[in-house]
Amino acid sequence: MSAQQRCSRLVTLQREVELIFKHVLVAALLASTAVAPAMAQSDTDITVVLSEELDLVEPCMATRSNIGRVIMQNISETLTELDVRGDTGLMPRLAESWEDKGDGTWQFKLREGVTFSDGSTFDAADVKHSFDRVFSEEMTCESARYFADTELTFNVVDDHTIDVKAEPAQPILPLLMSLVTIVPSETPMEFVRDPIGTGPYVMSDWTAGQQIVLTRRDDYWGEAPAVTSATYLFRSEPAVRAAMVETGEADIAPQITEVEATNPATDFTYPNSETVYLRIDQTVEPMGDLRVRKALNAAIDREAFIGTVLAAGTELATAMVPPTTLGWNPDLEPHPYDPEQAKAWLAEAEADGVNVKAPVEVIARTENFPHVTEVGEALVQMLNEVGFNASLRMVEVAEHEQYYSKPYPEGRPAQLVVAQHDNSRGDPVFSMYFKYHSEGTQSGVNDPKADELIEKATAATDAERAALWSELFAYVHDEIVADALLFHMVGHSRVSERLDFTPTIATNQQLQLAGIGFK
Amino acid sequence: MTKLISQRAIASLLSLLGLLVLVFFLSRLTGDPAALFLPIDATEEMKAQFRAINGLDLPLIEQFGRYVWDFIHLDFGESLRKARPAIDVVLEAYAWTFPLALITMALVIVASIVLGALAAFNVGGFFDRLVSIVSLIGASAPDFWIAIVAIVIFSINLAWLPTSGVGTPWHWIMPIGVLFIRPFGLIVQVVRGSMLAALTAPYVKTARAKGVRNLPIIFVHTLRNAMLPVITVIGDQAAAMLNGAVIVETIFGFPGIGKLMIDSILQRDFNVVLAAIMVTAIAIFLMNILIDIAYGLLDPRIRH
Amino acid sequence: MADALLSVQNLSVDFHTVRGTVHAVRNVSWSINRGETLAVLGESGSGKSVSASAVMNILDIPPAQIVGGEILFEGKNLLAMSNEQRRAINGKRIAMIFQDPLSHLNPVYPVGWQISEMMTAHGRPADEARARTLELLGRVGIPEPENAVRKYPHQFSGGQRQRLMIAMALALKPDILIADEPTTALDVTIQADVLALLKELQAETGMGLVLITHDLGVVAEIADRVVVMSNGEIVEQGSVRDVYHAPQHPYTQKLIAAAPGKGDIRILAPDLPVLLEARKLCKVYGRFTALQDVSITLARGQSLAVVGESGSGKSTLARSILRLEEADSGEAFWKGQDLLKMSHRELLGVRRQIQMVFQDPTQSLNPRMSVYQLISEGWDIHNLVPDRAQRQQRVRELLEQVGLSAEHATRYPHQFSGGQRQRIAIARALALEPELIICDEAVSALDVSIQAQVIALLDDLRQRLGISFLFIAHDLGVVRDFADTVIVMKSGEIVERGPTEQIFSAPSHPYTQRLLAAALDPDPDVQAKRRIALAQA
Amino acid sequence: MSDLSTVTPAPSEKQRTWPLVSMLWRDKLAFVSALVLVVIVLFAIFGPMLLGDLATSQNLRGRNSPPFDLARGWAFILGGDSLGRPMLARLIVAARSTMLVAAGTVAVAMIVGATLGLLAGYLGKHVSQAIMRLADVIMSFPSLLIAVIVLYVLGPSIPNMILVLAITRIPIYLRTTRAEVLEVRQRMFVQAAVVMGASNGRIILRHILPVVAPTLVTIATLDFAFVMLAESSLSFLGIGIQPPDITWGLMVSQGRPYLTTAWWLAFWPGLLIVITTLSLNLLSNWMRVALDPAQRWRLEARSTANG
Repeated sequence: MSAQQRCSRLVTLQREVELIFKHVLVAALLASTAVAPAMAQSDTDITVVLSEELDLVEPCMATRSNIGRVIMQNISETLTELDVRGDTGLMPRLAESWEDKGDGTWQFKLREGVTFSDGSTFDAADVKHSFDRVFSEEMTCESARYFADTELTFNVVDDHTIDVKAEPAQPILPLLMSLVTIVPSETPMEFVRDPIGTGPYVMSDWTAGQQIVLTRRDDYWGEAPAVTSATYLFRSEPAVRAAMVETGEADIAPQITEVEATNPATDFTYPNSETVYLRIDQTVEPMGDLRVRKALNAAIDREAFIGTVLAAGTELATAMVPPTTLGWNPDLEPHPYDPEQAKAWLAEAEADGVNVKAPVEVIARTENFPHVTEVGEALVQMLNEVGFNASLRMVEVAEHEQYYSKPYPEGRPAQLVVAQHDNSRGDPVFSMYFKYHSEGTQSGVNDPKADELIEKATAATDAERAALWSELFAYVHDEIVADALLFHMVGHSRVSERLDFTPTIATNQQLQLAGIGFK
Repeated sequence: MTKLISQRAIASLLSLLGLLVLVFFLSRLTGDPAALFLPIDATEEMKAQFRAINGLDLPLIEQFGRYVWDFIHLDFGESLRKARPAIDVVLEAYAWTFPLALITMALVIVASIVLGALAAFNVGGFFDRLVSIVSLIGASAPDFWIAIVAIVIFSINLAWLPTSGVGTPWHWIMPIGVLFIRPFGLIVQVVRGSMLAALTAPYVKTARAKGVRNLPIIFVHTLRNAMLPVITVIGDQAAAMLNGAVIVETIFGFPGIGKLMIDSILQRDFNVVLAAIMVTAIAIFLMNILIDIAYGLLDPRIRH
Repeated sequence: MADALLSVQNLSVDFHTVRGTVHAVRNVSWSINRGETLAVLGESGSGKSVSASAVMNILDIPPAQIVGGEILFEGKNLLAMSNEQRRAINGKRIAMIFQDPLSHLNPVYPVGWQISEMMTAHGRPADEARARTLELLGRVGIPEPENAVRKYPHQFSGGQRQRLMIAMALALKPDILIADEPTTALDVTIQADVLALLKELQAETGMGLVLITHDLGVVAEIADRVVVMSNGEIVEQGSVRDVYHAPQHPYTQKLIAAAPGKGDIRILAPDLPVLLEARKLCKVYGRFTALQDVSITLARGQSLAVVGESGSGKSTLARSILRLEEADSGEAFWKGQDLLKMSHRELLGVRRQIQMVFQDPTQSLNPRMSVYQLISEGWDIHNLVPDRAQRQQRVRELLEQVGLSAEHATRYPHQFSGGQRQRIAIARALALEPELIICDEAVSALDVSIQAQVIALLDDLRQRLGISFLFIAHDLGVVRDFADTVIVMKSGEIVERGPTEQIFSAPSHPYTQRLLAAALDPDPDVQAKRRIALAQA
Repeated sequence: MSDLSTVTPAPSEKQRTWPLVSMLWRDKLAFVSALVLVVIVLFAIFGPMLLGDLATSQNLRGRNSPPFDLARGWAFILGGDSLGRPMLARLIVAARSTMLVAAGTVAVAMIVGATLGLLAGYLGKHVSQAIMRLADVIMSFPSLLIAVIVLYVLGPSIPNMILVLAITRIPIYLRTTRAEVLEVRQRMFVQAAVVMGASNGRIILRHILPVVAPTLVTIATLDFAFVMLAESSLSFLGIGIQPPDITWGLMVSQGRPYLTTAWWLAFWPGLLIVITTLSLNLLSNWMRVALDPAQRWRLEARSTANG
């Protein structure tokens, strides 16, 4: 650290200390004057209350859902955009059109007349720079994971045309483009605190710990949205979030709990693209045996959860991805609840020398989703009723990660990890490799046919791709019974009655202010 | 006094170093921050890159050496998650916790001393029992329970107060109110007990023989003598409060050090955890000096 | 009696305890007028303070309860008055001073404030109170009153603190001053000064003085009339001379007979072997020198008294020899071996041979151990008397030896009286069959009648078992009765030493002379003569 | 004041203990507290044995059944929880772990804290300094971090929970014990033991500890309540006791989401915590007075006044 830096650090310290005293003073003053809260807000300003504070407001981290909800398509835009709620599929955003030039190369025609909020003009160089940042060694951008084994080469044809070559060829490259936000080419190779984007809003205030304020831009290229300004607040208690909309302190509270969602006028329930399942690790006895896995699935009374511990509207899952995903297989039926059959399968396996009484740990993460503990407790009871020797283990996030992702701990007993997986990206590729490929980080499967199907589907396009995914879904669900798929979850949001806004499956990943109107 | 303070400073510095070593190594036993910072399907390369950028790939002892070197130069490192200097994050949170703790403790001290002293004078009477039971019930109810019920009553049903946040003085009322209850319940008991003992002291007899009225006997003669154990407990409670009020902060969306601490611990943001602990430890050290000074002011025998 | 300024009439006070009601005082009557001095004489537990506390309204009610009688002040019954009315009398018309001024002064306020408060509490303006405080401090002999008002009680000596209490009590020129054991905790020379001051002030203001005491000497020195109390009742009253010379009640007779300092003086047998020899012991605490070049020699069977006032270093001497504190320099030979250089292991053996009896048996006996455990603990430590039956037998013998009975072995210390407790402490010391017993003010806390018994017991042990004694005391009467050799200490140094006979009859050092002069004699006539002699000198 | 002890007949041991019980009977509040605690202890001992199965039998479709409804049997008098298990049975069964955690924590913290405190108070300055610095470090070590470290490294379980909570409570006992020892070691009977040649160990165990013990017990009583609440807070933060273990603290924190819709889930266990705490405090207040000869008259006096 240089002397100058040290000096500036001291200045910061001094400033912070002053801030502390200022707060004390202000609090004392305010307490004595006791002015009623005056929310100086115009009618088109809204307040959104989120469950957790943002660590970063960094465009290249926009795929992290809490960051994406603020940034994505509000501050920063992407080349393409997936219509998650409708069936339009992939739509143009900053790219007006794209075409497959063959040989793994895609050409994107960029929109003209677009400016960043700092006044600079959007062009192909910005796109290239945005990707350079994603792959930079100097920072860890989340979006890099979508291009894990793919080498991308960018070729700026002209200001508004760019060729992207993927090695090996990436059939869903345009879809992947919906995940990378575009920043100006001046953006440094480090996490920024003042995101510059082409979106309809600009971040006008970020008071750490308290709020983030987005204000509408006048020079946005598209249609001006109705919301002039949005203030984001952070409250981790769902009851408080719900109460805030009720009392008028906030307009939108995404992620309230089913218990709170009681008012039909303001509370919306919608599938949130999260899938809950029991990850089975087939390498540990007794889970290597197909009959045991079948028994496991038959032991669970999935219907009993819905409308009780889990919200009404929750759907039984037959695949890792929600029905809106490419290749989703409508023919699959959830495993029926049949404890007698389950017992029979277990007896059969036991007769063949499988140790079905081996201890099984059901591992769930606290706060993973609402009522996860109750779900865990109920699952354990159901398993034990058919003869498993199961016990529940609730762990915090870091520990859960240990059990969920490879390398798995040595000498572990059979573990069933309760996990929630989110895929609203439209294509199963973001899920299937990780969960079912023998090399997948969270996979408990080691099946050559599954590997082959995944590899083939990943490289395929269009109808063939959809068909292959469908086949894979059926294979893992019915043939190898790779895991115990449980539910497609629903989310609940509370929206003030003054807003014209219906939350959907997309609300989980992004909250486009442009989609909000006033009544 | 100066000698006492300098002795204390040295002792505290030792504890601070011990704390630093302990926290540094123990916290690193608790898993990989990379896995928590990055999404579940991040590649191994990305995790390695994250570790490299944040120096987490170095041998532990070298990491420690670097940390201590920077620490000596008042650099507490960058937050692993927020891409900002950890100390800034911590001090920002402190700017909220400090006034909250200060105001709450001030109210607690005044209320508990007055009520505790009067209860002791009225020992066994109705007022004494009322104070004891009310304070005990308050102090033994889980605080998140009280907080949520308070929101339901005061914000939703009565619509008197905002549910949460920090914008206006109104926002501070419920957090302070909920935070007030437990230390109040405890200190009231200590004041009462200490006053009971002090009221039997011989100098109280002297005062009565002098014809001094009851109120001066309680609040002038006895209270000051009874304050020493009370000050100790106040110190403990204030220290706890400087550590942040996790529950209250979490529920009321109060951006204080407690919430920051639990988040940073759960997310393994080591630098923020360390910085927060150091700042808290220093604040507590300063407060202990204040308490020593208070002892001296209250009791001349300690001063001399 | 009815027209006296203050009269207590047939007062009965009960104390309610879990073990039933204790009649603290029964039918007590006494009265006092301006200018008079009345002594209320009694031993601990006699209820001598209760009536005074009732006058001042400082009895704790409950547990105390006034069950009968009245207290008339200027003809009006105090007990029928409201608290507010009594408050107006307290301090202003009747004031009180207490035995232990350190704990009776508020430790956290400056003394000037506390004295002024006596006046402001009764409505005097603050500036007048301040001026009067300075005047009072000057009058009671506190140096530099302007400085003194800002100081705190702990910054004064014991005698000065009692002067402060007196100044406070006299601030409003009360008609009556009640003094509860005002000089008990003070050294003899200071006691004499304080009593003299009280007398002077009484002469000046013409107040009536009620003096509550256990000390016949104090009564002889200051009182006109005396009321003798025992077990909550007045057993005798009259003029001091009449009561001393012709006590009617057996209790009074016993009390007067027990007063120490009247028996034969012991003479040290010659040519006894030397047991303990301390040479040039020094001990310094910070700036305070507790011991300076102190040398003593103690022979087998000798009883050596160390006399001195508080702070003279006499206890430090004992503690240094016992290695309860480490002396800074010097030597202490026990049978030729230097105690101060011994290792812990060597010391353990010697510890058996030297035992100690402390001042206050209430504190020196572990309250949670039975008498049997207390006495046999030494055997546990030194692995003696392993046989259980034998132990019980020995404990029984020891208890009988000190005048207790065998069934006391299962009881706990709090179940005994002060004198009995000290006997237990002595039995504990004897259990290890020591050759030397160090008594650190071992009888000072006891009532005179008990004191005499314990002294007799110790003397008996010395004669029968040939035990040596190092006897530390401030009470010259007791020393005269018990010791054969006396050492006088002052400020950490020995100022005079010699056979008891010589010290008492022909003291050579001025300090010894002063000590002897200040000691109060229970005989009022003797005391009156001394007073005249002292005034002339 | 005169000392009245010689006037009072020396009572025997029997007389000394019985008045305590009768004194307790006379102070109705303290008596009820004692009774409540006895019942809770009985729950803790026999509850899991008698009601273990009932407390864990789930019924997803009959969840959150409201209290004071006997339709589903007496076990549901206090309502059913979010998995349809009877609240009453669960509360009784949870008494064991709750008491285990609280008592375990207090016991461990007290034993370790008192031992260190005795050593720090009685042994030399260096030992004392080292121990006190250690206490400082523990005190500045955030309990949440301790919880996360222990639970991560050792896993969540009742013994580990006790470990976590005990670590954070040790300094209280340590500091109190040390302060008391510094005072007690100056007392005459300790000096008397030294003169007799007693070893350090003997003095600490036989002479000092028994005197310090009552203070420690008083603190322990109060701490008991604190520990129950701390355990509840950790559960709230997701780093405390976890199912299938069950404590009142966990029940409160699990009932939290339902506070507005099914109040009984969090209310009953919360109430039990309050009642237990209150009883302990009242009893400990009473004990503090009853066991202190200087203050005992207050109780005796009141009892006479009452009858």
